[in-house]
Amino acid sequence: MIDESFSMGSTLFHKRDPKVKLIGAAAISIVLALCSSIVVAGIGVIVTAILLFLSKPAPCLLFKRFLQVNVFNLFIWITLPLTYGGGETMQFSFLNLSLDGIRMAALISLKSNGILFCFLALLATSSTANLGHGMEKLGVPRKLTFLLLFSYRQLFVIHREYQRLQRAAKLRGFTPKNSLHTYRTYSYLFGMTLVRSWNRGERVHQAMILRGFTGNLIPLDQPQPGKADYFFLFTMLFISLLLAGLSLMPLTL
Amino acid sequence: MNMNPPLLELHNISYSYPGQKNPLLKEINFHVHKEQIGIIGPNGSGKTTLFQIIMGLLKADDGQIVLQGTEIKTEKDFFMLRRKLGFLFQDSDDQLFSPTVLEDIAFGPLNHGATPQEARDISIRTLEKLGLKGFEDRITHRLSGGEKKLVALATILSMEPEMLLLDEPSNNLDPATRERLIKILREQKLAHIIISHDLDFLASTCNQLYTMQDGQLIRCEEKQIHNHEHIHPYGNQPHLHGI
Amino acid sequence: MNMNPPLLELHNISYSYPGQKNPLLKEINFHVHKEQIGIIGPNGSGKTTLFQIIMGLLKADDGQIVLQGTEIKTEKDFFMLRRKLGFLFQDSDDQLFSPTVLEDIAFGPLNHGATPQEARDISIRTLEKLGLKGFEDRITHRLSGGEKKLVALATILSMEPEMLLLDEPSNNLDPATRERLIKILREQKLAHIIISHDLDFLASTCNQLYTMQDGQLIRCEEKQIHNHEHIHPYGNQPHLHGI
Amino acid sequence: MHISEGILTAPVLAGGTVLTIVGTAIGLKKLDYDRIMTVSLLSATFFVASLIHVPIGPGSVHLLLGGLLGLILGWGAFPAIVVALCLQTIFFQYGGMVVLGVNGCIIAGPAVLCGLLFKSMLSGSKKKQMVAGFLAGFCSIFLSAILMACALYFADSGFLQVAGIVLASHIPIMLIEGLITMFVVTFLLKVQPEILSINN
Ligand SMILES: Nc1ncnc2c1ncn2[C@@H]1O[C@H](COP(=O)(O)OP(=O)(O)OP(=O)(O)O)[C@@H](O)[C@H]1O
Ligand SMILES: Nc1ncnc2c1ncn2[C@@H]1O[C@H](COP(=O)(O)OP(=O)(O)OP(=O)(O)O)[C@@H](O)[C@H]1O
Ligand SMILES: [Mg+2]
Ligand SMILES: [Mg+2]
Repeated sequence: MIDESFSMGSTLFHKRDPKVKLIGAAAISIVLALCSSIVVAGIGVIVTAILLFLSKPAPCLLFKRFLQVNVFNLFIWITLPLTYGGGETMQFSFLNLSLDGIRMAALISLKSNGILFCFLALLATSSTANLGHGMEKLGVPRKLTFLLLFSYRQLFVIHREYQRLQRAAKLRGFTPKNSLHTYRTYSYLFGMTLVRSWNRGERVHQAMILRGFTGNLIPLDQPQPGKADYFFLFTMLFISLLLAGLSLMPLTL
Repeated sequence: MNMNPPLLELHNISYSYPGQKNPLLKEINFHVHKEQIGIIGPNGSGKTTLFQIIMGLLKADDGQIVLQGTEIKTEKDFFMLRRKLGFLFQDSDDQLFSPTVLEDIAFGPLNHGATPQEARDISIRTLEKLGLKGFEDRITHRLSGGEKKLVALATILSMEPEMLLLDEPSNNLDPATRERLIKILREQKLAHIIISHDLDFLASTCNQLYTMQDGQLIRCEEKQIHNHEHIHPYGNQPHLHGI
Repeated sequence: MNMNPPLLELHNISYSYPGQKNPLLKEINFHVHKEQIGIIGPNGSGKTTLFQIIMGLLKADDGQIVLQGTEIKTEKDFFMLRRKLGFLFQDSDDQLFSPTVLEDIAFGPLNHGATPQEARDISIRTLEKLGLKGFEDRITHRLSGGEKKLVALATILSMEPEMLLLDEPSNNLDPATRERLIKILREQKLAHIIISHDLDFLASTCNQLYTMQDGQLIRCEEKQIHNHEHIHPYGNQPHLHGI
Repeated sequence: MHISEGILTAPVLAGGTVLTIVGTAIGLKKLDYDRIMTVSLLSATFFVASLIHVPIGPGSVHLLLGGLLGLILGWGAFPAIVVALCLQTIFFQYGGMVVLGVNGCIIAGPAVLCGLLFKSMLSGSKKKQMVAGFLAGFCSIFLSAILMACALYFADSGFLQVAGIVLASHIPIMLIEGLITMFVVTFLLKVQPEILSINN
């Protein structure tokens, strides 16, 4: 369920420094998120799809992520043409479709897919551990990045504990329905998970104290970006500037 | 189908975890009528995995599970099977999730259609049977390790199973609770399969022994008595023998 | 104070958890020079509690802890003590909290004033010593149970302790990792105290044995060899003896 | 509950980001290092909640339990939730980097508010405790849904009806979250009240 399979690989994307990738991903996704032209968003999707292709993702996983985002887009396509307020409309048999709504739905679909591709190519190719350290180097407060890294570490332990409790309920004939009993059972399962993670928190804190922790988290040095990383950064920034430039042009769509 | 089919049969059960090269379980064949069976075997040999397959928590790559002459295939079949076979986990903390003992024990009967009053009665009766009278309103999370194990057993017995699968039940029990558990299992007279590293425990609770080795379950023909030497690092203290 | 005080002395340590009637630990006296000590005792007898008191995670109701002739009282004293005594938890998931192995091992040295470069060097050296070369960038939660235990040991050894306190280190280890751990502990030649139910493990790693019983730590005078009979329910299969 | 990337406009994105930065900063300030492990574990637990699907009508929804986190952590819930959202973005590409700010204040804002509002009721009678639990769960989703609808509407007034749909579709979720938070709170009060910093 929780996996990081995209991060295992050895393409040039996997080898890049996480800091460089974070900046690149931020730049490209901000430009894409803010652009209001279908043409620019379309070009953005093509460019990010190329990046994604170069990072060689596993096809079936890729498809799963793609589906997740586009189920939401489907909702947009169903609602916006019917509900979008104002502007011209188009009669389609008995339906009154808003042209602006259709345009908006198309724009959102392109943007969200472009950003997904960029994320998969740039961020999902690093492990969470590396991204956390990258963020810290980029000025995110240390307390926050440690929070991120520690909870990342514990996530799996807690999820496993929850699954074991859930299994116990299943063995005793628990079948989820729409009933108070069901909601109470989920609450108990989650409540017990919470109690166990609380107590584990105490034990792990003791482990930190035993290793001399006195309230000051000292990070290890992280590897410095190399020439290839700077070149990569330059390329990503160039792409985002190009897209930004295009979206400033007076385009009709 | 004959008049008196075995309680549980396994036919050619094979299993490997995703990514494993060699199968962990290789065409296991096995049946239980009303025996009390013990399984020993090295760590990681797949004993727990076998239990999980029987209970339908993992799906065998190959083979059939037959309960009282009926093949168990669908999730609905397993729902019935889980009522008839009670599985005691190695770690009781994974098995107890309700705030109070009574709620935890009543959980199974309620899911199988008992009314709240019936469930309460069954639970109290089960507690009494295990010598845990008065435990109803104790907070499960705060029980001692041995008490947790007995309550976990109660949550299973309250479903009135026809067979028990016990995964290392004597682990981490103090000697008194261990003796109590042996007594309970003997009185219960249910068919059971016990995984344990504790041979003495198995000898007192089982009448058949299997070893799990190289993916196979091998019957040990008969009990043998033999002699050998020990180094006893604490010979001058009262002590229990592993065997 | 004499020329060569014991590494660790306990004087009249007593302890009870809040709300307990009888004290769990009753005036425990104990000292270690450079011995390798094993402690056995029933569940709930207070073995883990004793370790927590030594490490200053719990505060004894009464008594003194003396490290190399100096009484340990303040939190600052305990900070020093924690550097010299390494405590290996029963559950490695409680002990490994950093995302990668290297960070986890470097955590202790960094807190004790090593520069990032020094910490990195010590960590890599420690990993090599434990035969875990190349594990630096592994993600801790993806390690197997045995690997986690060895890495947890590495996080402690990287602090260059003078004594180890190990709480049931051989629990849930597969036989290969267990052997490896025995070998490591023997090579280490550090003073250590090991809590275990696994007598065979204690026999191979310790030269003194204590039992914890009724709140007391009792020395078992010497190793004894004696003979007795067994029921061997699986005598026809290759088998290991508990002892 | 989150808004996907690509829908909102610059002012809304910027506004949300600023609010989230402020909220996180306050939360971090109030969080000392001794509690960082506990908060990390709760943040991870909150993430795990989002993997739990509870049946409702013919379908299912995943839990959020922001109100509960608010009750337990107060302001500390803000960074905890932001971290959990961050992990969701990294693992599942839900939401995204640019909308993280907006999503953060949509979920964490109401969670902290409800936590602070209803906390005092927890030391009351049993009935009061249950009501506090229900309200914390119910109101945090209610406020989150309203914030979400507002964000959509401010981004583009053409989204008015979509915002309405979003709001309406959250009504059953509010009820479920209310019930579950209520049950979890009674569970915690019985089993380990110090988690809610209540000593009995
Ligand atoms: N979810 C899993 N995914 C992959 N491998 C697993 C999984 N669970 C267990 N294994 C592996 O399968 C093997 C058998 O595990 P199992 O728990 O069945 O052994 P066991 O005989 O019960 O051992 P023990 O005596 O230690 O309880 C082990 O090597 C274990 O590492
Ligand atoms: N935080 C606590 N509050 C109250 N009682 C506790 C607490 N921790 C442990 N105990 C109780 O103190 C007793 C001793 O516990 P301890 O963990 O020291 O035993 P142990 O000898 O290590 O046992 P085991 O072999 O099972 O690990 C047990 O009865 C336990 O229930
Ligand atoms: Mg097992
Ligand atoms: Mg212990």
